[in-house]
Amino acid sequence: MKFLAKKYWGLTLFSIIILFILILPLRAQTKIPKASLPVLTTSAGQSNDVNTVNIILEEAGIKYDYCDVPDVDLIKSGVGLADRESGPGFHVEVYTDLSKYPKGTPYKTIIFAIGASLKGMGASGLTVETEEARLKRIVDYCQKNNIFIIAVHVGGSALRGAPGSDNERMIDAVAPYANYIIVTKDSNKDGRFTNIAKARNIPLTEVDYALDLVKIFKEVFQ
Amino acid sequence: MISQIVVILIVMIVAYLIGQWRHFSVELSLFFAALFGAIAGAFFSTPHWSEIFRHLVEGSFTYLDIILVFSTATIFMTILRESGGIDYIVHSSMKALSKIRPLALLVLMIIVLIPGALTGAGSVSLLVVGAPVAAALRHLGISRPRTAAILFILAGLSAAAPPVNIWAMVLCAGTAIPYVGFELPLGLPVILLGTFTIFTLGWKREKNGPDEVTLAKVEAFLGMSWWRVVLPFIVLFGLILAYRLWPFKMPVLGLPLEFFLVSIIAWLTSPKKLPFFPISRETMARLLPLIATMVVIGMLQQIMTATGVRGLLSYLVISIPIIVLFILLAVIIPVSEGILTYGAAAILGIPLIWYLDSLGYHATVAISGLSLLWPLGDGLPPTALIGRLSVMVSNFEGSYWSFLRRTWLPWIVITIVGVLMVVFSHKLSFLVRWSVG
Amino acid sequence: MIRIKIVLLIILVIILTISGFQLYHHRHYQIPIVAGPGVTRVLKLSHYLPSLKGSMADTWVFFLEGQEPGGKVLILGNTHANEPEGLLTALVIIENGQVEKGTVIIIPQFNHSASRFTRPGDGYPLFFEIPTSWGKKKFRMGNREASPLDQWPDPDVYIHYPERQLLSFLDARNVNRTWPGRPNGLPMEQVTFAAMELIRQERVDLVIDIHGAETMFPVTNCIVAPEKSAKLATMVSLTVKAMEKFDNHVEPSPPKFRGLSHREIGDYSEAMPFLLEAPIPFLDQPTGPKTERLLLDGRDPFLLRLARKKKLFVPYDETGWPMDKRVGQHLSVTLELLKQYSRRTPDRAIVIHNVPRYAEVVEHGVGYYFVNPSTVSPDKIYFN
Amino acid sequence: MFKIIMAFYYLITAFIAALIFWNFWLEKKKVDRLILYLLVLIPMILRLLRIK
Repeated sequence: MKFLAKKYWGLTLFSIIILFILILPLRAQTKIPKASLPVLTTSAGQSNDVNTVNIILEEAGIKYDYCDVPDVDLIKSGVGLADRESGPGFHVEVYTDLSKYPKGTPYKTIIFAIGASLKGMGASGLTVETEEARLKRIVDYCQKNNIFIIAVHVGGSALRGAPGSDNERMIDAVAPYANYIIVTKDSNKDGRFTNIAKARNIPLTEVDYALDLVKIFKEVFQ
Repeated sequence: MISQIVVILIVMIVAYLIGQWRHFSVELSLFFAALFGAIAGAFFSTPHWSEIFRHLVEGSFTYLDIILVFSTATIFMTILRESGGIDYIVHSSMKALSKIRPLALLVLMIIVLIPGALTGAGSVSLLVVGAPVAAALRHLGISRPRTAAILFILAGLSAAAPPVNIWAMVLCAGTAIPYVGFELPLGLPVILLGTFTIFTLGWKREKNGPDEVTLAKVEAFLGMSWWRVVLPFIVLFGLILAYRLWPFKMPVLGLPLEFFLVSIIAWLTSPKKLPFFPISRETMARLLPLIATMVVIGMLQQIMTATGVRGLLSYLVISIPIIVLFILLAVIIPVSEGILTYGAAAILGIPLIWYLDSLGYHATVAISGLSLLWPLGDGLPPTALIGRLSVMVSNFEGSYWSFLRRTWLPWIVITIVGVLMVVFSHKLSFLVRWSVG
Repeated sequence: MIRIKIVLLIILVIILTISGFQLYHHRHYQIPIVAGPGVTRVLKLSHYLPSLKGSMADTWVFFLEGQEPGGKVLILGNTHANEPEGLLTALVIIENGQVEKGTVIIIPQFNHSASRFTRPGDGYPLFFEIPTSWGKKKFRMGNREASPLDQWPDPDVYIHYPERQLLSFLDARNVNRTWPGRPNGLPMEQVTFAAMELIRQERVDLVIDIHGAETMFPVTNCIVAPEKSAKLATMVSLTVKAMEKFDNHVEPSPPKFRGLSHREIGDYSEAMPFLLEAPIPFLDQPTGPKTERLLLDGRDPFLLRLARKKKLFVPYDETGWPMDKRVGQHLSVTLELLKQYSRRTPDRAIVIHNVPRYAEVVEHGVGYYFVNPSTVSPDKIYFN
Repeated sequence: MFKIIMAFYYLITAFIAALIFWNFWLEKKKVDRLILYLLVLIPMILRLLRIK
């Protein structure tokens, strides 16, 4: 009996550990959803992090279009972004494979890199309020047209702040309406994204480093 | 470590006070503060004993170029005065303008603003045009202490005025932002505050001007003529402007050489033969307190940094909560300038601007606002650089405080404007955009 | 009275002799640089602009060329000679690196004049020493600006060539404001022009300008990159964060701020510029005494208090920001820039071995990587 | 051109230093001023000797 008890004790401990290993990631990680091309990347708050997202997509070998401050009209124009050209405070890059998705093909996915930068918004002639309004218009349009929204926050605590601060307003404008949220651990230290994801039943992936997004994006756009 | 720095700071203050108590000059007392601060520091090996002389000597270089500007500019002005040129200018311009008092005042204000605006040094304004303008103000019936007060405030504003503002430049170089967009945020307040100053202090005619005396003097030098007076100024401003207009064709001459050249021109064109060397020697004797201050302040600054005292002061200012800081700016900025002159811009200004910038304040406007406050400190002891010069060029012989007291109204208005510019820098950022064009 | 004057004059002579000797020693002290096994050629910068020859502004240029052709990188140390992490990083590469493919060009003391000038009014130590296994290696502590002995006078305002932007008069002697320079300009404009000539003639692909920045400066602990370099910089930043666990974010180079290496090199040549910043607490205004120790370990009680009040732009605790950490970051970021660039453009790849990375430098100390000059043949030693 | 201008600066510095020394030598009463003259001479002498 004694022997058995000891054996059970060991077994119990073993199963608890196994369970933990299985559950821990599950607590934050859900199954990675699938999204389709063509994809547009943009910024929510004009921080530098949209460049990070672009580079990660390149690294993952995914072709994308990019505009830092698109409004609904521009998104409506689809792949190629109506051949608009970059200028001061307005940037456009078109990398989508035009042989597969000719100009004008509607986007199926939009990735928002969340993070507020007063300098960035200033350079594009935006304020927190106008940026918020722009995001709301885009999010509404996406929801109506079944465009898959991926919200990314990889700026860590530097791009977080007190409730109601610029960064949090950008998060509120996008994250609750996303179809998928990807954040780094630093960005989600207070569990804010986990809470949003739970409340709205949005799949969420938490990664250690932004570089880990490379394999996630590969999986998302498989 | 912090208590050791406090001990050194106390030693410095005590050394200064003992110097004053023993009736040594301000400069010598400040030198004692530096020397004994270094000795106190050596007990903690900050700096090491063997380095005390090196630190003092190295510090003496901090403002060497400014000392050369002061020296050559003053020699130039002295030669011009001795040749009778200054009396001539005052006499002729007042003859034309004194009937329309506001216009006369405005012209005099602009005359004071220009040299300082071009060189960034209020002292140059005073040294170049201070004496004639002082004479003109007296001619308009303004008392000597008021004349000194007007000159002091205007000279301070001229230093802050664009295109060259040394505080802003030190801050821009230190905080890594370009020296761009300052035209309106600096120029507009300087013009408005300058007008306000000269009208509030100069409106009232306190006594009858000594017209006859001035006139008699001018008549004594019959050989003087317009071209003789104007030629050196044309060359001087011509050289300064030429570098602005053709910066890649003109060699960099620097202000000391430019002033030296025009003093030789002024000497050559003088209607009477002047002894160049004795005049220069006397000028340097008169300038001694000023240039000794610059040397000693450099030493003091070096010792304060080497011992950590400067870091302590900088830390204390940055630690003040932001709202309290805004109120205290009115005191901290002028007082720091009074103690350290331009050094204050680096010590307090650089971390302050980074801090404000990170809170979303507009750096360029905030620097402009601070630049209005710094020159006020040039009237405060222990250094009182511009204040003492103002008293010197206006030949005011009463107590220093009776002169300084008369600046109260513009002083307060300038302070309010400067602080508000910092506080509302973001709202005023359109001034920068309009400046850049 | 005469007696008093003579006594005072004697005191003056004593003060001038003692301090003059110390300052003269500083200006003329020679730092031995050992050309390591990878160095194939050593030139002077005046090779690219002969008017610099014989002046204090001239400086050594080290070439580490690989067997296989490939891309070229130019590494600049001591653009600001009071940010010595740049010099030390450059020396570690010169004394140890071995290039397999492409060319690594290194100018360890880009503003040579500034490295022979002490900063008036700021109370720096004259020298600092890095402990090594064979004793201490002694370096001059320089200044941000070139010495007035080599460039005097300053203009009343510095007008940048060719954009005519107004900059502080001090910046006429700051080689990170005088890019792209001009051949007949002020000596520091000639220095940057010579470097531009090097970049154009040698067809340099990447330029890495290594600096230190105050912890209270928003642009610190980062890679500053203009648009054309931003992607590479971002990839490097992400990689070092994930692989080597240190932060080094990317700051965009402001397009309207002229004269800086990360702006003008990109605009006036084919090369992609990067400016690396590591935190150097020594340069912050609110610090205790400016001692050699503060320079090397970066530990300061005032900064610690300010960090607790969240007034610094980098994480800061009792461990400070030691020199080893700063040099290690610079080395890792530099190596990673070469690696990522080579991966993207294999025909212009630059492959270098035997240069330590962050963790190794932090573990062994930077002095571990300096070669004892007395153990190598004199023709391998260059005095700078 | 640049070298000539720089040479002028050494001349100006020498000129001013000479004036200051002249004053030092003529000063009859105040020890205070004697010390200040010498302090001002420090940077000028070392600059003229091209030490700093």
